[in-house]
Amino acid sequence: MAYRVAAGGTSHVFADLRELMAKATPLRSGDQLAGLAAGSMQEMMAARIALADLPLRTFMHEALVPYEEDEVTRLILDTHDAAAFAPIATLTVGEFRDWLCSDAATTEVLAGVAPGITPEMAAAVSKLMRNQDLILVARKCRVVTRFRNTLGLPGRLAVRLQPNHPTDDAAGILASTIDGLSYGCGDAVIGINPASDSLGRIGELLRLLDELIARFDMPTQGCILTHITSSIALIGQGAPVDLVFQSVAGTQAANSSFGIDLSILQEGMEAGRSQKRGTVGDNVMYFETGQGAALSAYAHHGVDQQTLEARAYAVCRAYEPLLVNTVVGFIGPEYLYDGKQIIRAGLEDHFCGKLLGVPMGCDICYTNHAEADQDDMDTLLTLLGTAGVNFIMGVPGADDVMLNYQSTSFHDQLYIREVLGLKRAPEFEAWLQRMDITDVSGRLSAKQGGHVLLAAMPGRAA
Amino acid sequence: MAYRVAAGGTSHVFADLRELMAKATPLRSGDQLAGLAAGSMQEMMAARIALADLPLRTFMHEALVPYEEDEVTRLILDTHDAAAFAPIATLTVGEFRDWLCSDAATTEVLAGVAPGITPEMAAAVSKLMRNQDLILVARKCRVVTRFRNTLGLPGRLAVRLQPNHPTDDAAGILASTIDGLSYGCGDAVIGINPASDSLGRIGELLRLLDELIARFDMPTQGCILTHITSSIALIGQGAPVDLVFQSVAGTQAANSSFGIDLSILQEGMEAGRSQKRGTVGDNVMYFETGQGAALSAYAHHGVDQQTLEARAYAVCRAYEPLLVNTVVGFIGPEYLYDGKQIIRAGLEDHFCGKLLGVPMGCDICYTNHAEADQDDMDTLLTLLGTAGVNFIMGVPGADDVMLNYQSTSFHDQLYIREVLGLKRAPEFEAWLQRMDITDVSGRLSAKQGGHVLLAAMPGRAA
Amino acid sequence: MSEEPNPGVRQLADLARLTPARIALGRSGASLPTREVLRFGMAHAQARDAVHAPFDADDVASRLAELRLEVIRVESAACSREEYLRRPDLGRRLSSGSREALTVRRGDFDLSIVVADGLSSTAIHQNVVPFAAMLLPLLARQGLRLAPVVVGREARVALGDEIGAALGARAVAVLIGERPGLSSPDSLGAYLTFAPRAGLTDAARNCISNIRPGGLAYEHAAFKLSWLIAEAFRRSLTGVGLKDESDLALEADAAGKLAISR
Amino acid sequence: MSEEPNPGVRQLADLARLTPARIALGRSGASLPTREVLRFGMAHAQARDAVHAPFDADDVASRLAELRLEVIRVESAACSREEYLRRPDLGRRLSSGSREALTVRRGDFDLSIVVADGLSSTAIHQNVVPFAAMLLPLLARQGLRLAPVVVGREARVALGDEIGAALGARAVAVLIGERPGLSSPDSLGAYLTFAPRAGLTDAARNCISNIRPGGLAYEHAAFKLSWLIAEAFRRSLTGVGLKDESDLALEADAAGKLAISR
Ligand code: B12
Ligand code: B12
Repeated sequence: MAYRVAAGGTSHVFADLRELMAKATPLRSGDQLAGLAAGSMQEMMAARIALADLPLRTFMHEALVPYEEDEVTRLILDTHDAAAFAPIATLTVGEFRDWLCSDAATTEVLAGVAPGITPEMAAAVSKLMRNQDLILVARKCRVVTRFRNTLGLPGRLAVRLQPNHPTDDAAGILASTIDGLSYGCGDAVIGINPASDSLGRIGELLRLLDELIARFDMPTQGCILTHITSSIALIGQGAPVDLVFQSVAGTQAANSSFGIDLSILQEGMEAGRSQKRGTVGDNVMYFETGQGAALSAYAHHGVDQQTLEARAYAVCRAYEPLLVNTVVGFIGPEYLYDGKQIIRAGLEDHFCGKLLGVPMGCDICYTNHAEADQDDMDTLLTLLGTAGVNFIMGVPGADDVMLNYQSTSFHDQLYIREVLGLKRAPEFEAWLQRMDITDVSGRLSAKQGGHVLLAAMPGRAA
Repeated sequence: MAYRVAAGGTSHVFADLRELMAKATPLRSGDQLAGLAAGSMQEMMAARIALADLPLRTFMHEALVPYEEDEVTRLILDTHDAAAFAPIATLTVGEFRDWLCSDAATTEVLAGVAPGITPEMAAAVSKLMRNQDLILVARKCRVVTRFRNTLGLPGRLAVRLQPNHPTDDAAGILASTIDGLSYGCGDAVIGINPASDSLGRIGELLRLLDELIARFDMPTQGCILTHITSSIALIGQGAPVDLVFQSVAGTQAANSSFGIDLSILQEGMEAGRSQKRGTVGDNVMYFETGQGAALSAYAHHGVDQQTLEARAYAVCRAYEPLLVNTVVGFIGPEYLYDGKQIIRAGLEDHFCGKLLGVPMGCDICYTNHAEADQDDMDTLLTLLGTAGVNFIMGVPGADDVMLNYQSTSFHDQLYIREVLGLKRAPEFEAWLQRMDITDVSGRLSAKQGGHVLLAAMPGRAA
Repeated sequence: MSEEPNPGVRQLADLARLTPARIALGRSGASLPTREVLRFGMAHAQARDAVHAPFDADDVASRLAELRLEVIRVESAACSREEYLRRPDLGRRLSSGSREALTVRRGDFDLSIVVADGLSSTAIHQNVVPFAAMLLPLLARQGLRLAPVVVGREARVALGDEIGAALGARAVAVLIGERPGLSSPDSLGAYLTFAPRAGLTDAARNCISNIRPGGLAYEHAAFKLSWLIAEAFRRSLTGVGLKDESDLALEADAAGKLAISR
Repeated sequence: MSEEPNPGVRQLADLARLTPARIALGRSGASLPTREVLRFGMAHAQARDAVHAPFDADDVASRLAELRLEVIRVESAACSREEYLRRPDLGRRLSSGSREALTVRRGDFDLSIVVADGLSSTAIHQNVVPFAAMLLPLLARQGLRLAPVVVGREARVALGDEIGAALGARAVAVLIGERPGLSSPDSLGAYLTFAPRAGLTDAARNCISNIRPGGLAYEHAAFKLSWLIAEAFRRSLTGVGLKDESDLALEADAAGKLAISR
């Protein structure tokens, strides 16, 4: 169905819902690359005006990616919770925004409607929202998950400790991990991206983390971010896998370019849960996403990249993840050109994820081929901290020496805690105090737990 | 004196301190226009590396704008407080940054050193600081001022109500004012930019505000932002002037292009104080500034625009202002090209002003010829809210229908209060509750004080 | 779904008729209602376009000629709109060709009128001819010798200084497109400078702003400008030293039944 | 003036020798010390330049020729670095001239080696020749028929698919400059694809990453790649279905005293 709107003295026509959604999106290089972006600001506003009048219900019968061709669409529509949808069923997209901003949409109410919201609805409404709306509404959404600690509580922010090393060297990884712990990082997960794809090497890394966590009785979880099929194989071999990781995208074809489908994810979740390694909960999945992945695999079906990103969250949602991380500026300028586009995408991703009931974190990051710098990251960090993001990354000095990009650092999380008063996961917070890494207020103690942690290094004693 | 530094495998030479300061500045269009900007990122970093090693003392004997030619330089050096400077006198610029970030630099300590800091020192150190540093340190600086209420207290944010009208129509101005008050705006000042330069018309506007404030016994102040010489003339004529306004810049020549010099400012302050209209204090001056004004008047002396901006704050500081407002994106893209440059400049301005002990607010704004939009403003608003800015603007719908630019709106201040928990000036807060505009928590009441305020419109009763 | 306005709020809405400002917008929680977010966004898209709307100098010149004005066309040193936006210094200088064209027209003039696109050619297209029509009779009454009217492209206010000096005029009045606002893409400004010459600062000028149907009416603006011109010649200055007291004159005028031309 | 490190913190500093990662940086309050802010900023400035460092394909080709390899030079459909960065699709397609040049060289090859600038020509300049020197003997031991080595400019990984297909190779190994990091502007990646043809996705490849002196040593990387090639031919696939178990082979190798070439 075509959408017509007379606005700003001109009349605009959008051939179908896909085009309407794409043209309503704030400008970004990925949609331009795909040939989907609005040609002018006026056209963009006309699309938004038309989109505002669209009943939310439309998304229930007009699929952007065909139901027959795509298992993600089937997942979204087949698991849609009509009862949860009921309170918002009569709204248009524009009215949905008003409702979300209103005092009626409390934390509890939002949690109730989440299972009734499809990713397309979330993406659509986000296109009508200013940055401040994305922050204000996301802040009201709370998604709490548990494995060995409790993540996502209000007033708290967790950090993934990311101690990558270009050759997966155990001592090097431990050194980064201890440094990060001494800054109070690691409650979200201690998660290593392995340079190697070798099962043997990955097994060793799993044991390294397992022993470290056990030695200090740390209320946190470890993860090796290898392909899910490797994690499944390793669980089969008896390796100690806390969290099962996988990168996911918003279409079946894109997931297939990642070498996965929904049944593999299901298998991964079951394999993870079968180990019963969680102590306070069994959210065993860790997913990563990021705008651009589908287009990069020519698997975008003419849909804008943000809508596809929201669909990735619907994939995540089905597997009750502990952590979902949008690695927002990771791929490069072909999808998000500069700091401004990265900042906007980070806020959209976080908002859409939270609205859908997904425990969103954000890898606030950029690459050296993008037009961005640390100032942009400071900005996005402050915005997402205000928006109540569940977790961020802790990369030594913000420089990932293996993945070759810049993220947030151990220091960055100190900054955001300082200015916004954000605390760590409660179990981890108590542990840090026991270890004399922080004082009771959560600020680093003078020692930063130096002595005790160093004992973990081979050949050193406390 | 030339500065040499070998960095990044190349050796860089900077002819003098002016060049060093300019090349160390984050890229902005105004410095490019002036031919002062660094030619590459590496050159910029080299300049910062050299600047970090510069003793702060250098600025005491090497003036960027010659002492003989410029009364602003004379003001800065002649009123420098050596005792206040003592605790930081031995530091380099780089060490100054470390000290500012450290726990040693508490709110009290920072207030103590402020009179010892020159604008050049503040500008220099800000060039080494990331956005997050500018926020973190500014947040620790507190500058409290008083006229009919108390501004700048921690956890509080005030708003200038800006009810401009293209023909200075009294009813139109009142309508905007009442609307703004009903959103709880106006504690910083109710300040009108008059379209007209006519003394008669300005006198009428002064009486309009005076009557409104008196009628409701509002603990706030009014201001007509006309040229200071007009305000002085009107005080002479017995018009009720609360605050004396003037735009100022960082060099004598730039001020002279504004038709002012320091003695006129002194005269304005004395005229303002002579009226004794303040109830809780006698900070009677309201200044506005903004990067680019000096270059625009060819009065920049080869100095970068941010350093000149900091010098404008030293001008302000001398007259114990109630409010200093950097109208950051007001002039246009020739000085600050896009959202990124506006955001950075806003943070720098706020930081430098606060460090110098000036009660900084920010007109978070952009023009239609700049590459910026409301998203950038939401971003800067959130950052400055976190940084503890003293006040922002409240313009109906963010659209100034007379000055032709976009600023922050009555709604924007509600947003930032909501997400950061910021309160209004205490006296005004109490008044809003008495008027049933807000409830005890500071949130708008259902009525928003509608009935009562409307009584102020000619021809209407409560 | 934005919250229902209560009686107080509804009464506030009545106020909206009193001003073009965006008041009584309502709210959804702390936020602008969607309706207003969209209205604002579209206005912004249009205002951005207005900055780049091409200047139809031909049309302006021919309509001015209909008022029996001689017109000279000039260009600033800025070669394109992009350059104009980034290089205000170039917008304040004449292109060398234009400088020559003016020098040959040097004469003994009281006033040079300059029509400049500035940041809004729309403002010029819409307002400059009707405004000039109001202004000319008042100037005639003062018996001023007018230089040929100069229509300048990619021009800033200070371009008038060089133009006035080149033509040998005792004063210059620059009618320029003010930067476009969201609600007023068509606002005209008038800047008066006595003894114009390159290198003057804004402290040496007077300004009348917001001339347009939704702002200061042509008639009033013309009266103010002619008053300022008369005072400038009487006191041999413009700028901060000269305050606009035309209101008093207007009242006196009205009292003396010297009605301004309608 | 950054706070004095206490003993615990000082011991942490010893750890820094164990990794190139930026650890034990110290802190000023919650913030990075100035020294580190500057070091980081300079590294960023240099890494940005590395993305744009021109690719010296001539030099690479002639040094490869010294290893007695025949070299063909190709270009992707991206015409400039700017276009390459914004249009990854063009970096995955051959320019039409290059396509023809390859088609005429079609043959019965086992493996096509593609050397591609990717996002870091520095990585290629520094690493590809020594890496190839380690790799070639291992491939020779497998008795593989090598297609001429293709050196490609403005190339993405998937360009190998079209190259391999055009040359008629059973598999393609793309040696490509990984995006430059702050501390590693010179990292080489190797991507292996069995039965290459345009339209394959990354699920159909295997990857060996971080090949450089500070990362995975040439020798180990060469062993891994040759192991993956052998397995790919044995099982007729690459991609998620093929897991890197070269470590086991390496141990077996070592046990059997079949020391890998040094
Ligand atoms: C960018 C990147 C991605 C992006 C790629 C999207 C894009 N359009 O660029 C995203 C985020 C989607 C991604 C996903 C994954 N990646 Co990846 N990725 C990288 C990274 C950081 C840079 C690659 C690069 O510079 N390429 C060179 C440029 C010039 O060429 P290009 O044509 O633009 O790049 C293509 C390839 O890099 C390819 N690609 C990216 N990752 C992977 C992984 C594998 C196994 C393969 C075969 C191809 C592949 O995608 C790009 C587009 O086609 C590298 C780390 C590094 N230092 O190189 C890791 C890296 C290559 N990825 C890795 C992994 C494990 C994955 C995942 C399998 C993770 C997961 N569990 O799902 C997924 C799925 C990959 C797939 N089959 O598609 C590992 C590979 C380990 C190994 N030795 O096999 C690396 C080394 C990082 C790591 N250690 O975790 N990745
Ligand atoms: C931008 C602007 C400024 C900028 C100018 C810097 C710059 N490089 O552009 C800054 C912030 C420095 C400024 C300062 C002041 N401004 Co001013 N400014 C404007 C604004 C918003 C837009 C002007 C515009 O679009 N010009 C057209 C462009 C195309 O030409 P331009 O050559 O780039 O513009 C030049 C002139 O506009 C000039 N200028 C700017 N303001 C003023 C004020 C006066 C009295 C004069 C003579 C010239 C002047 O500066 C520019 C650069 O030379 C107008 C409002 C409007 N709607 O027009 C107010 C406006 C013109 N300014 C006004 C005032 C009062 C001032 C101040 C006197 C305030 C004060 N108390 O100090 C000062 C000092 C001005 C001076 N003598 O230099 C009033 C004038 C009222 C009147 N009828 O006289 C206006 C109408 C706004 C208002 N109502 O408050 N201003």
